[in-house]
Amino acid sequence: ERFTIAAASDLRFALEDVIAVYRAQYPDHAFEVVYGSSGKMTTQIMNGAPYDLFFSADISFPERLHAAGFSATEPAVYAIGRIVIWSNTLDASGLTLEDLADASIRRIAIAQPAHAPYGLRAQEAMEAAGVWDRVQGKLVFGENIAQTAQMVESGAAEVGIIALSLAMFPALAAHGYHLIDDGLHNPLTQGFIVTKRGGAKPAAMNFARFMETDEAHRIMEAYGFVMPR
Amino acid sequence: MLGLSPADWQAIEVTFKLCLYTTLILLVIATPLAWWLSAKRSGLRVAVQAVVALPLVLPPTVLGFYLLVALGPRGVVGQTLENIGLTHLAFSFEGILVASVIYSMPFAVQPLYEAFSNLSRRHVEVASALGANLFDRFFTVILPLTRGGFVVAATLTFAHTLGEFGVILMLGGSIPGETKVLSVLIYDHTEAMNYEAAHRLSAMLLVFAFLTLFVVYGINRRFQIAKL
Amino acid sequence: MLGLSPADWQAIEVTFKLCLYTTLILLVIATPLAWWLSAKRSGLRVAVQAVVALPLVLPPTVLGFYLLVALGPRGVVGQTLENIGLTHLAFSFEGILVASVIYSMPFAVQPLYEAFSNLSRRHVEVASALGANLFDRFFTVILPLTRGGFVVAATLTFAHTLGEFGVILMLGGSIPGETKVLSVLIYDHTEAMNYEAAHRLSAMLLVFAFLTLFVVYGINRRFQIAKL
Amino acid sequence: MILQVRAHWRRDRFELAVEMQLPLEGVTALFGRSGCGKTSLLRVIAGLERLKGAEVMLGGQVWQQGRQFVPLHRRRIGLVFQEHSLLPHLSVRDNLLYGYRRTPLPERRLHLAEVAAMLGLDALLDRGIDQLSGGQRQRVSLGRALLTSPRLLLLDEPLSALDTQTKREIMPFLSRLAVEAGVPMIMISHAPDEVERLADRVVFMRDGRIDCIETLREALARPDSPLFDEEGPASVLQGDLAPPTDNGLHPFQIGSERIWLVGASGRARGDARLRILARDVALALDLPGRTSVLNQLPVSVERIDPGPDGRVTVACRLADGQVLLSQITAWSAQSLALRPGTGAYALIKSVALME
Amino acid sequence: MILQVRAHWRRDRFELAVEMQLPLEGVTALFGRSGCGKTSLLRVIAGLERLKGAEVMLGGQVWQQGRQFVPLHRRRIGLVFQEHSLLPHLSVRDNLLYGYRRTPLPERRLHLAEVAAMLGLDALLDRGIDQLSGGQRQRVSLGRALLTSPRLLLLDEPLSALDTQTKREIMPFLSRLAVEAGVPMIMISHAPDEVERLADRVVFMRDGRIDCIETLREALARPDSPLFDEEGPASVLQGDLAPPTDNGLHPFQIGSERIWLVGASGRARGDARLRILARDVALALDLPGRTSVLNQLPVSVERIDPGPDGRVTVACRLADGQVLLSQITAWSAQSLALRPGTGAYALIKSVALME
Ligand SMILES: Nc1ncnc2c1ncn2[C@@H]1O[C@H](COP(=O)(O)OP(=O)(O)OP(=O)(O)O)[C@@H](O)[C@H]1O
Ligand SMILES: Nc1ncnc2c1ncn2[C@@H]1O[C@H](COP(=O)(O)OP(=O)(O)OP(=O)(O)O)[C@@H](O)[C@H]1O
Ligand SMILES: [Mg+2]
Ligand SMILES: [Mg+2]
Repeated sequence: ERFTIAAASDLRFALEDVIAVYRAQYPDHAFEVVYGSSGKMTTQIMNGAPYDLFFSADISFPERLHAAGFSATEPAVYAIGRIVIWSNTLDASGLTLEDLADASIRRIAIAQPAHAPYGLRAQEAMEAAGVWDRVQGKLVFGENIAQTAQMVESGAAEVGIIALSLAMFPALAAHGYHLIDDGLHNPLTQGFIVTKRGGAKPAAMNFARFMETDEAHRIMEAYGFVMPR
Repeated sequence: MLGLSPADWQAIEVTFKLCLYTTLILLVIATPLAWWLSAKRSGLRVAVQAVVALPLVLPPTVLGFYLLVALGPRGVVGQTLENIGLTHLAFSFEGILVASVIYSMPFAVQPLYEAFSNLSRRHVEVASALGANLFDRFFTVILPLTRGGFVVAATLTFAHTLGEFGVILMLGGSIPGETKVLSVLIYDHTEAMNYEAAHRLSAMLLVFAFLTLFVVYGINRRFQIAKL
Repeated sequence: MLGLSPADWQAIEVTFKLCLYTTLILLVIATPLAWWLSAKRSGLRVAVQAVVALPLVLPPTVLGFYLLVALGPRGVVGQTLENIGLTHLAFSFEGILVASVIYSMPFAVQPLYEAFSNLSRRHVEVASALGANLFDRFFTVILPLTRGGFVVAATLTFAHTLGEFGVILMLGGSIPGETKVLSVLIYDHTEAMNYEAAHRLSAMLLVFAFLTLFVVYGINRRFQIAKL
Repeated sequence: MILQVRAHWRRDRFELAVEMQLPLEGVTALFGRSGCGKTSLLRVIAGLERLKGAEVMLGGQVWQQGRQFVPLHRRRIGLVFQEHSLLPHLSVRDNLLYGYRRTPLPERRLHLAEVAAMLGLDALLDRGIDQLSGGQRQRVSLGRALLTSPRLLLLDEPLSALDTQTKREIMPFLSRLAVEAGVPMIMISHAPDEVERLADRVVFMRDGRIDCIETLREALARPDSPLFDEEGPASVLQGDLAPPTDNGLHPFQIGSERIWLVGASGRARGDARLRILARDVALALDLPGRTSVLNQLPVSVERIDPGPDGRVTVACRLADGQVLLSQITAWSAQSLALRPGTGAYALIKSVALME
Repeated sequence: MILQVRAHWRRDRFELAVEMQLPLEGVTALFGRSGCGKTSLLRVIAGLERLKGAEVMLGGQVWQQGRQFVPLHRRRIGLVFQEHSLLPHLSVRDNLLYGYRRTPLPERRLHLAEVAAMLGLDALLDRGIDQLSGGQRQRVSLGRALLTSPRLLLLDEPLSALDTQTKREIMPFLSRLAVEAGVPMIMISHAPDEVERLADRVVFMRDGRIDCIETLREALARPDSPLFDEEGPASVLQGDLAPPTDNGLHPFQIGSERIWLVGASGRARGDARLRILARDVALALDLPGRTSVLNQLPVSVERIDPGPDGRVTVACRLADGQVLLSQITAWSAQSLALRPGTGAYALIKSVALME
């Protein structure tokens, strides 16, 4: 029986590694992963999307689905995200949030705070660091965290605030990053559910359980996610 | 082949089917519609003409959202379909086909409307006088004389469907082999920073589109109709 | 007013400016281009005609990405601009304007090409014989006789620019007051599941577009040219 | 075959109001000034305008009446439009064959080869229609209509762009088609010579109304006929044509009198019609002496009508009762003291035999 | 003013090869069969076809030579196309005024009111051009060209869709324009009556080549002229027109002889031309007695040419040396024993004064 996983874009690299391990253990389990924005996927699930598991970038979406009766399980936290300052033109490891206000930095890319959890946390962090007002004219907004990274990668924006999981992806890891103190923003609690549809599929439930194993946690941690205790 | 994975080929197949069906269906729908629009001047017809263009002004994902709501299991259309024993249209090939048809409608209707508006009544009268019935007139006179409009309609529709992904992503949910089209695949590749694959597919798409258009436009010009 | 926030109004202003400028610039660019394309049959012209349609076949965000690379500070165009003392085009209104122009080009070029192809040479000759120079002929004969093509070109361009957000999102970075257009705003609202705001803005956009198109199409029909 | 038309049509300031019963044998000319409604009438007959309340009937067949309406493509009408109307996407050949191919096999009377030859289009068959001269295009239009082997031909100035010689090749063909194949024609023409040569009947139109319907004979006999605008009045004489005598001239017998004709070679003998322009007929009280005027018929003056420009038209009765018109100056009429009953000689110089 | 044209143009199977020097005073008719290249020649003169190696010069001015090329819109040519060419987006008035508005004020000789009145378009000015009849459209085309007050008029069958009466209203206007305003015209026409009434000069074309260029006089005097296809040969006599005498007729003095004319009222006296069809001239050896034939001129037979259908054309010399053609049957010529030198009387019935 096939099942489908819907996952937030920031999970892309980490989840691929998890899956590789999972497939090795359960070679007869057939499934696909669809990546997208958490908001879009929530809407889709509410309108009959054939997704069996939903890994959101923010626990509020699974909670909403659960409240509306679309889930088979309680929303569970599977990881906590971190954000970093990243650049591929400057050495970001030496940058701080305060440096972002510097005139030499013309463009800062963050994800759209209105709907992307990573964007909202970036905003909170800059507010806490007291630079939010001073960077207003420099901000450009990506649709999601992956697009934000692309804006920086193209060189059009000097720096960006992106997910640690992305900055650790081999293609981007060549450049340094500055990890933002997680005390400066609310936690990026990432939660998941098994949908109504997935609840009837033992394989889907099995994958959900696999995400709680140490093996999965180790991979997630390698990508900079903090694991829930 | 061409360094493409089976997933790529699957997406190519879906894409090609989608573009082809969309174009064909649109020509079939748009032709009578444009004819009706061009036949007389009336408020109703102008209004319909304006309405046809409306799907264009919404952001594709938003349009996709509304379509999802309408065609999905809880929407008017979807529910009606389910009630009569069919399945709703969200997350299915049929669904993205309907969406593409709606979304590309203005690209088919407008050029055809224009072509029909410019059609000389005399030529149609001549064909009648020579014994051609309505059907015959359409295929032997109206169609050849408005062929340019059909070419514009078909190429714009085809190209636009090829590139569209906002609506499809939302309504289709990028299910491999069903709703995952090439544009969604390329989008995924860029999101995954898998640039090499994205470039390769983009280049292929461009070359394919270029060749198709080159041939279509070339043929269209070769049989240019005498202008007097 | 209308329950809109200042941010909404800002987006409306940017959108309106973008659509207007895109349409105007495209008409100015597409007119000579379409004229040149329609003037003679040659391989080069067919190729150019096909190339014009190509931006359409790429997924908008991907096109946006390529444009971002090209127009940004490290891209060919952006660097050239910086070298001559200007600023690169990424994340600026000028940038999304350029992108819109490129992206909507086929919607302007194709209908105009078709209109020019159907233009009777006789009428242009008549105007010459009556003492009208090239410029004069263009405005008093060619333009009125191909008006339908211009209306199709302008409305498709306008509507398409109104709804486009993939390219703009990527290249523009949705900077309020600069590159944040209405379609991006509506998209943001739906992504944030802020449906009420999305519905209100969508409805407004649809009503506005409908009225505009209704008036334009109505006027176009009122001055329908005699067909003989 | 009778064509019945009743129609009332307001086109802005112009009003067509027609009610007629038209016998259709042979060629009927529709004659009237520019803008008088000839083309409009043809459109009504063809069914290109579906007017409310209009009635069109051909023979026993209803084409339009009340809610009944036979569409043009089932009326089998050969239509030649006044203005160029070739199908631009087809070659000359395909234009010619468009209607032919849609004509049921058994109904095909004319074929491409003969029509193309007759119209001088042989060498042009593979051209596009933008590679034709104006007159060539007109001939293709005509040929295309002929090739549908229609039941009725409606021709809107079909020869206007043609030179005299070409016209003279085509007109006999149309005549023959009307007579031999029995295809009635309604032809609009501004050229009196075409009307006189082809028509059996003339419908005179004025300001959207039918003025009168006359046989050509009647039309020509009427001194004030609009046909005479160009050449003045003429008379048509019926008689018997004999083969040429030794002098190379044909005797044309009218009762006991004889008129000598030139240029009738190749014509069958028998019943024939002569058309004599009134201005070609002089009157003399004495028989002239040695002169080249061969025909000198005794007549009696019947009526003298004043004409334009100081001329009068004298109606003379021949011995066998037919009327011959003569146009002379008022001054001559006066100095010869002509009045009804005067006996005179009609001197006729040139005489044309009607086709 | 001399128009020089040299052009060589291959249009597929058709070849136009023209090299001519054409004196342009008055009206020049371009005459030839359908498809012989008349329209093509006009297009070359107008500069609508920029042929390589072609040369066009008007007066001293170069219009085309080598790389020099004056575009049509600066040539100030009034052009009437063979086929309907009104601008469909403009009303009748705006069509008429399109060229007028682009004519510099001091150059404007004709104005809307007079042209519209002359062409009978007054009531149609506010119409769209799809609300006109065929003839009305043709008149608008002509009017539009006239209103540019051109230096040269090129008319491609400008009267073909018009009825006789309308033509007869327009032709004098064109004549006057050519003579009084000195606007030369080149006119294509298939109607010999138009050519004879309007033209001063005829260019005969055949198969893409100029056959010959003749004055109308020469063209009409030539018995085998293509112009005679319709009416047979004619002669043109020069003389002096006097006001009408008591009998209501105008005396037309040719040397010591006099011809009585009808229908010349309103014409200025003085130099004038008479056109007499050869078939309207009979010959007699004796003066006839009391007859309506007013004109009986003594002539001497000069030459007898055989004509078609058993007729001969007799060239007669009048007392003042001008030549008058007479067409009679060969049999008459024989029975009257006509031969060069024979003295005879030319009996001329009807006589038309040329416009
Ligand atoms: N575009 C073309 N290509 C090739 N041949 C052409 C083209 N246009 C016209 N011709 C040929 O050139 C010849 C001359 O054409 P043109 O129009 O000059 O004739 P015309 O003398 O004006 O005839 P008409 O009296 O019928 O109008 C014709 O035989 C015609 O078939
Ligand atoms: N579409 C129209 N709307 C209004 N009036 C029209 C329309 N078409 C023609 N007319 C008018 O109707 C009258 C008759 O037109 P029609 O074409 O029947 O004339 P016609 O006798 O064929 O003239 P011609 O010999 O000039 O072709 C004309 O006075 C014309 O102005
Ligand atoms: Mg007409
Ligand atoms: Mg011609």
